[in-house]
Amino acid sequence: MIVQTLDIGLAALVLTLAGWTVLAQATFPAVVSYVAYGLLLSLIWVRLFAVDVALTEAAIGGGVTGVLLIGASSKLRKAALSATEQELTPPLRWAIATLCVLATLALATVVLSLPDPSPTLAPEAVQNIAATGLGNPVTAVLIAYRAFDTMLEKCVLVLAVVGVWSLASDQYWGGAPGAPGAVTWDGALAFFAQLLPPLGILIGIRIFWIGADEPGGAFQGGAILAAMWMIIMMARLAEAPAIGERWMRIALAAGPIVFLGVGILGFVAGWGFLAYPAGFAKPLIIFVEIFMTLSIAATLPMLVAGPPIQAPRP
Amino acid sequence: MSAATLAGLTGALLAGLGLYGLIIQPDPLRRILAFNVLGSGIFLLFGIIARRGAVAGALADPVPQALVITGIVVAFAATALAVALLVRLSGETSRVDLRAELSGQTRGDGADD
Amino acid sequence: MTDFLLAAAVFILFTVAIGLVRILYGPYDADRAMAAQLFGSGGIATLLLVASATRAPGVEDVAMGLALLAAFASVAFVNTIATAEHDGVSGE
Amino acid sequence: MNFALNLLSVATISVGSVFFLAGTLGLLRFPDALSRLHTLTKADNVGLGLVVIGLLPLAHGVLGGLKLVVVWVLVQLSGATVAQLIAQSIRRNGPSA
Repeated sequence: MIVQTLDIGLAALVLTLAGWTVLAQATFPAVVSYVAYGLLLSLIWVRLFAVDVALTEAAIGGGVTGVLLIGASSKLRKAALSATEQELTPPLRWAIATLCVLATLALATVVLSLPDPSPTLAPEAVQNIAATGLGNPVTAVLIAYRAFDTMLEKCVLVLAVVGVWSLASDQYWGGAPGAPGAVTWDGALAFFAQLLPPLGILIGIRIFWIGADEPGGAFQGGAILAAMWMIIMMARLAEAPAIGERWMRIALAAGPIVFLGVGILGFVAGWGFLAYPAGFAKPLIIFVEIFMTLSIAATLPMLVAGPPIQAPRP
Repeated sequence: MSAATLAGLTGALLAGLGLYGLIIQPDPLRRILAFNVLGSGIFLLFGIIARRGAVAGALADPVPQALVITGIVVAFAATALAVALLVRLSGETSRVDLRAELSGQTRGDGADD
Repeated sequence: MTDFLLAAAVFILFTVAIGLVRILYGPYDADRAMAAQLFGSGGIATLLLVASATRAPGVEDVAMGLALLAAFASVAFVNTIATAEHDGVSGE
Repeated sequence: MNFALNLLSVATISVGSVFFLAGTLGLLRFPDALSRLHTLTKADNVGLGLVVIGLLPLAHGVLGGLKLVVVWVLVQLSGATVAQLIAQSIRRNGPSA
């Protein structure tokens, strides 16, 4: 009974915040609504008992995306808003609204007519988990059963970084993103940014490590490590590194390359592309995941920092 | 109504709302936000399929969950790239209007996704 | 006990959610950031209560993740003001 | 013993809820930005702290309890920092910032 109140309340709140995000007059309220919306989504994921997803949403939706979007809204505030944009006529607006209502109804019909009992791959995932040496079926899906998806996802992240960097002006290529200097070591923010990372790094590594058996994993742990690097840069305790740095490039590419390398090793050694040998699966998986975690921790802050805006140092 | 069905209907509404914003909002940053709302609605649909597939030993089907985790990561990467494009465009032209630059060329507002 | 925990979760969630109207009506951006901040700690309290009531495993880690990142949106907000100041552009 | 612990949980969580209510009321009703900031960053810390104390007897073992305390410490730290930062920005730029 109370659980239902909670679920209905969560649904109403999440819809309200989504409505504000989409329809608010000004950009900043919309962005703040979206940040609060991300927090609510992770509550809903907990209610669906998808704790791995809730952890991902908490790290990405609330933290990293919030920083990205708030920064963007401030940078774009200075740009003249598109005043020339022609207003949509009311009939057109209604037509669009009708279309969207129809799309919603179609999806709702699908939800209400889902087969019962639902088809599920959970038994297979649970049955075969012993072969991977893992205890968390979600991690097993990500890193073993559907390793190809995860490998490509890491490639997408690297491509996104390349895409962001490619927006740099020619004179800044190889330089650092973000404003230079202004290192202030005092103040509340600097104190916070010195206190938080030790604890955050510990928690990030823990979430990565327990991901083998409990909710957590390479992405969630890496995202928390990434956030710690971001707070250090936001407090100006350290500047963003130049994109030409060799260690930077290696850190970004290490995850997909090691993953692919282990995959090809499997192909050569005869246990199959992106597969793991029986009995030695878990150590190999952990080995791959360590590099993936590092890559994610390097990638996310670079995506948020944007293209370089400083000339490279000679 | 079970929690899963309720979340599914919420997902459907979020998807519709996001789609509406994606079409009617003139400001590209708002379109990026709307696109993310649309995406999270779809993710919730995956979530209820996962929850309905619960069996002994797993509170939810791990396969859709893993797909959603991958999806969240890719959506973030796409958002970051779209934001970077937008900031660069505004830095270059001091405006965030896509149409003026594109008049006479192929109409393409696909920068949001 | 379960019912009490859930009732407390519902109460806290709705209470802090009312504060969210400051996001829409401001009047200042600082108020909007504050509303999100309050919603953050209320949401974490709700999460802990729900986790304890439904015995969903591993939720404490979600709460730790949220708590680690609780300040990020506000820090980004304050940073944008500092940057705007640095460029000689004040807020609205 | 169990009953007494449950009673403690109910009492602290209830009082914690009231602090969240106080923080929200302050955010909604107080006249200027600085007093709004004052109430909310204190009320939510105390509120969450009391909820955490109430949940401690129900925690899964020592590690579960430790995590709850860590959550509270982190929110405390975040709340204090954010209060400082927002207050500074208001003081420098006026509330419109």
